[in-house]
Amino acid sequence: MLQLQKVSYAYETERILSDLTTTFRERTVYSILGKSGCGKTTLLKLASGLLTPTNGHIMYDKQSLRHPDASFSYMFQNPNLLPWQTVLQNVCMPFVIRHRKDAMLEKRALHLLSQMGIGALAERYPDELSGGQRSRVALCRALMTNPRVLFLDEPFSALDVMTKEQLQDDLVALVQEREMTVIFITHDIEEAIIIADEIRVMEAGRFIYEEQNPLREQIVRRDTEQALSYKRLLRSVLEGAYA
Amino acid sequence: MLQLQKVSYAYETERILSDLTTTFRERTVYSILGKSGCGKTTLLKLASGLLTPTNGHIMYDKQSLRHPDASFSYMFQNPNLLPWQTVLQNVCMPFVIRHRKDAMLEKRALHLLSQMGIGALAERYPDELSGGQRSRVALCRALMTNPRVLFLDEPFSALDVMTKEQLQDDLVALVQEREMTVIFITHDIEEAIIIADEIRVMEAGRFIYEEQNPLREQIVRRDTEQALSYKRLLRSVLEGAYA
Amino acid sequence: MRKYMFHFAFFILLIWLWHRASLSMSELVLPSPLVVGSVFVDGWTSGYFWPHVSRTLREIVYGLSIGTVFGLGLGIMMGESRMMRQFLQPYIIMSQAVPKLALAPLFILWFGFGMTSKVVITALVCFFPILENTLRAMHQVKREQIELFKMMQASRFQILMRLKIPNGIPHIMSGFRVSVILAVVGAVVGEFIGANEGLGALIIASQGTMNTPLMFAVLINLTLLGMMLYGLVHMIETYGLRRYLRRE
Amino acid sequence: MRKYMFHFAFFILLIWLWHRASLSMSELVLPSPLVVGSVFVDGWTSGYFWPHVSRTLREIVYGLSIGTVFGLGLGIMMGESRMMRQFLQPYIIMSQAVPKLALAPLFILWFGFGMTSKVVITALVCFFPILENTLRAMHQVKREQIELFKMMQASRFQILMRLKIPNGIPHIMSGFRVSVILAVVGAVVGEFIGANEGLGALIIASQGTMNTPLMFAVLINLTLLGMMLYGLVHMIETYGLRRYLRRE
Amino acid sequence: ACSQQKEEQEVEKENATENKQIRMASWSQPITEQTNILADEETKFFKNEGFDLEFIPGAGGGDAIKNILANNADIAFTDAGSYFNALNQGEDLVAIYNIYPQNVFNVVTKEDSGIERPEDLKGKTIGVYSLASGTRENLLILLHEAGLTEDDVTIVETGLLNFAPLMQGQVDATAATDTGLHIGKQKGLDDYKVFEVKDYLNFSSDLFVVTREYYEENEALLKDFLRAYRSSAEWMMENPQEAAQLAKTYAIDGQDIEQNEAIIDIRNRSSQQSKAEHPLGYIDLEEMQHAIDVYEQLGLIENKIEIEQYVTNDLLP
Ligand SMILES: Nc1ncnc2c1ncn2[C@@H]1O[C@H](COP(=O)(O)OP(=O)(O)OP(=O)(O)O)[C@@H](O)[C@H]1O
Ligand SMILES: Nc1ncnc2c1ncn2[C@@H]1O[C@H](COP(=O)(O)OP(=O)(O)OP(=O)(O)O)[C@@H](O)[C@H]1O
Ligand SMILES: Cc1ncc(C[n+]2csc(CCO)c2C)c(N)n1
Ligand SMILES: [Mg+2]
Ligand SMILES: [Mg+2]
Repeated sequence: MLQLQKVSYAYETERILSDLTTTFRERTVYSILGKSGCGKTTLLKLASGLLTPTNGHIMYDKQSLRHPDASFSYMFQNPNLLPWQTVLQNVCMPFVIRHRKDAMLEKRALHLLSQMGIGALAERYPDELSGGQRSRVALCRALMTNPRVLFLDEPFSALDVMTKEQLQDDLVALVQEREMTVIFITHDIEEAIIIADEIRVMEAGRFIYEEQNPLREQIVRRDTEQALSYKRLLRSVLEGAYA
Repeated sequence: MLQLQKVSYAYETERILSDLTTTFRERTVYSILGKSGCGKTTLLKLASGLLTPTNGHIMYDKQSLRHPDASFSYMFQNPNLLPWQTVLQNVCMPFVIRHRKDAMLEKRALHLLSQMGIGALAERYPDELSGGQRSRVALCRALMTNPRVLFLDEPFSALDVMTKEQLQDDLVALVQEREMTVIFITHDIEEAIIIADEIRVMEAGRFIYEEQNPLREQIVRRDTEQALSYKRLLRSVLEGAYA
Repeated sequence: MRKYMFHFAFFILLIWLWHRASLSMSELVLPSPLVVGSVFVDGWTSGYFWPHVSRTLREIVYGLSIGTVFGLGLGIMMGESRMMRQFLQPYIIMSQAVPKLALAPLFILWFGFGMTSKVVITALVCFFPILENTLRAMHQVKREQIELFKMMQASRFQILMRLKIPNGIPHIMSGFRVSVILAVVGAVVGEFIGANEGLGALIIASQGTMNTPLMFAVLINLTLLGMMLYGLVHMIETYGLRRYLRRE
Repeated sequence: MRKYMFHFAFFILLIWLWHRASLSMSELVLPSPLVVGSVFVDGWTSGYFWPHVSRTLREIVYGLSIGTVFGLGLGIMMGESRMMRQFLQPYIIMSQAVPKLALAPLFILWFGFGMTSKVVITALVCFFPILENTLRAMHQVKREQIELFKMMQASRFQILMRLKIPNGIPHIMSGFRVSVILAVVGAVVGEFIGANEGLGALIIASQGTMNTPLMFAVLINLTLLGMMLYGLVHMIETYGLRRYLRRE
Repeated sequence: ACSQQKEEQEVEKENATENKQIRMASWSQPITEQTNILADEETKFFKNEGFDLEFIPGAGGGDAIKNILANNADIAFTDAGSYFNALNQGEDLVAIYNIYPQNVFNVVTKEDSGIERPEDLKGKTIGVYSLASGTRENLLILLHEAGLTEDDVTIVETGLLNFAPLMQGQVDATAATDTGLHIGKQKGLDDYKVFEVKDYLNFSSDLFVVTREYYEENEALLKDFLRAYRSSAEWMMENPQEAAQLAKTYAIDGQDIEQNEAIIDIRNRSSQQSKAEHPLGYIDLEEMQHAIDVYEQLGLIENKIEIEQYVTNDLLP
């Protein structure tokens, strides 16, 4: 569905991706692991149409992708909230922009916020939130639109274990219900395994590992031998990348 | 050494801490765990003198603490770099401010940056860095000054496993060598165990768990039974907090 | 409270210094504050000032409104398009660097003797700070915020209205504050040229008869007018625009 | 390239329109661009303009320098202290709302009829946008950045110099751009009051002899002066201050 | 002892004559019609009397008077209207020299306007340079002499280019000065008709005015000054061409020598006395009293002023 064909990208001087060719399939959850600075965010912005490749093409449903598609939703690595809007206004923003603000909207937004444990903060401004609260608002905003492809750049990294696990479960449920494609950047191997259908490891702008995920959450969280050994495998892949 | 005496704090309307009394001892590393939004950052800013308690006192070496002490160093939850300064300039900033910029300084800064794997980025501006690179620059800046008390607010949350582990080890070594007090906020139970002498769990502005750390890194990273069971213990404490 | 006492005391001191200075000088050059004060009070109680103040105030309001619309409009256009910027800049600098006083006959020719020419001059004088600040404010948006809006399928116009302008409000308002005061100057300069009503006309008339106390009373009116308008902008900012001053 | 062609074509069109308009009008009101052009060229080749341009330019440079120092200084002081802000504001508004033209003999009394009085007027006219923008820029710093500096034991002065000012440069520069152009107007207005030399004096003289072509040629000189100074500021910004335009 | 004292006085006088500073505040910038003052570097009329003459420019006759009152200057080159206004405000000023005894103001209409006499101005629109200028005051004088008042006409401010609206038909008449009219003619004004205000009320256009205080303390110096001025005025009358040449260098508006000559010629004529028996600079008291009375009748000033108290011809050389 979403195809990168020989995509290269360079920031001014530095080349980040070169000749990357890969496909993201429909109704699949991808976890992307990789060393800090290897190009994950850059890849996500390219795949979502926010950046234009210096070379190569990106195809979405057989069409060349030039701008972010309306069926996309993206959560940035830093929360990127509008400081002059309340939490609720921030979350409703995608609908305001698309002129699809209806009566139900605020209710739905409040429901989503409560689900993430920040329902009480709807009328606060972003500068009155803690770090983890901000990132949850950003996640809410990304989830509001029922996207077909959801791009998430380290959505849970500022959250405590309990909140994180709950949101991971919520996300898994949501994805199954709505049949989205999710491209999910994380530094947490366990998280990657819990969420993904397919796990990819990036190094220096290439994927050095792309495999189906053999396990899923129930198994992983119980720290079974299976889970531990798969985690060790991924670690060694990452270590290899690191060496 | 650093004592909070019946400290309360409220942002405009909302009361975050009430009557918190606790002590941070010399040459000790504290890990603070806690649910997102429970008041960890607020506590750190109070303890470092950045915020003034609405009630109660903070004593540092028997003196009332009114401003951040010169022997403190603080790494913020978001990198908080100056966009108009290069990485190197950002890192050297504490010395520029204290008029102690000397010839060796840049060398030392470059060494520290290299140690964190971002030595090549010294002349870049913050907007040309990835998320994890920015947080490492902020960490460098905090470490430059040889502080007696180091406040770290989720320093490694934006980093990949490998980099994180390396920096954890570096931090442990540094702390042992320099005999600092470190107050370290994290969401990663494993990380807390690896780094801390004492582990504290916060809930609704109080510590519900304050204990010596029975384990240290060597044991934890190998996922020994000991480690797993201690992690489970901490989890259940956190879960209790969550319930 | 003590603070206000201090301000007041300083004000009194200044008045006293003015009084002292006026003693050693002709009333034609520097009239005493007592004389000026009594002319000021007389002017208001007799109703002499009112039509002039009202006229000037109307010119300011109209001129400032037009100037704001143009300043914002052109500032946005020039902020959005490099081409527009390069294209319009020389003409805008011309409109500012050329003293309006010198073009009086042309203004009268084009806009008549009435209020229009004064309004046009006021607008011309006051649109530039808004333009300049708006233009720059357009460029002060973070890259990722633009990306956010692109992701939300925002049109260029929406990015403008929902991101660039709200984000630039503190910057734009600085320009507006300057413009409010320039509008006062603009209206008065406009009235220098050919008016029989308005505070500017009153200044000219007072100069013609060398009635310096009257001129000073008019200047006090102008200062009060400026302070009133500035205070109004301050109120708009504190009550209407406070949220835009928040930083994340 | 094509873009410049378009600009140029538009410019030519404007000149042509001006020419057309001038045909149906007395040279007294609107002289033809051809006449104005030849006066302009003559004025420069004969050296007639040079002393006037040079004089006005010097007034602008001195006035702008002083205005910048005061604008920055007061802007910083008022930005840092609410008390200062409340205290100085009325006087500053007064200094702006009062037309300088009305106070000629006082200016001469205090500063002589030479260049000083013009420099003072220029400074007075142009310091306000810098002040206003600096004042607001002081408040545009993120709370955590201040906290960072407090942690680094920065003094208030250091927070100013190392944080607030660098952070506010885009904002402050908007004010400076406005001020540069106002300085041109200020110098000319200063010369209106009574000067033997300078472009403003030349405008008055050209009006006295109803030499409208000369006046227009002077206005062209003023426009060019304004564009030159504005371009200079632009260069300073692009080459010297680019880093301050970066956002994290 | 006596002779020594006298010697000291002599020395003092010597010193005084060596660098006599005098500051003259003008109603205008240094313009062509004042070349006799401006070109002193060449002509040296003031230099030779030991004067270091400083020219202080102004924007109107009011500025000139304010500048002497503020002690920015010693002597004012100002118009009679401003002088009257200052007296009306209670200032104690002394007029010591009649620079232009002739009224230089006029009212100009188009030939085909149907306005044959000032009386015909009734109901018409008339342009003045500024509501604060002598053009307005003198227009009112003309109307007054014709039995009209301000309310019988519409007065509009047209700025310095007052002939343009006349030529374009926006006004029926415009109030101007003689030099203004000359330039207007140069700029294409034709088929016009002039009412010279001096034909109805002739009085001084410009005077040298000083404060009484300065007058009492510097009589001798002022005498010297007036002598120098009169010589320079005579020189300009005798050498209009040379003056026109010099204007190019010394006057801010003197680029066009031919025009300079015409302007200087006009000013030379207005410097002349109407009555041959009066020397240059002589102020006709009766004429002045009449003028100021008209000002009062017109409501231009409120107080009755005995001009005799404020005018002296004693300093004339
Ligand atoms: N300026 C403010 N005004 C009002 N409430 C605030 C403000 N700043 C923070 N809070 C609230 O105070 C509580 C504690 O915030 P704090 O930043 O200390 O949380 P935290 O424990 O660091 O959370 P996280 O792990 O998400 O960073 C939060 O619930 C937050 O919403
Ligand atoms: N504007 C820029 N100019 C130059 N280099 C850049 C720029 N932005 C990013 N880079 C570089 O590109 C590389 C990839 O950045 P990217 O943000 O994609 O990394 P990442 O994999 O998301 O890292 P992290 O896990 O730390 O977020 C990094 O080395 C970074 O330094
Ligand atoms: C020959 C001569 N021509 C014009 C004026 C100018 N003028 C005449 S009346 C007046 C009003 C005062 O502001 C002014 C400026 C003059 N003085 N002398
Ligand atoms: Mg990233
Ligand atoms: Mg926090």
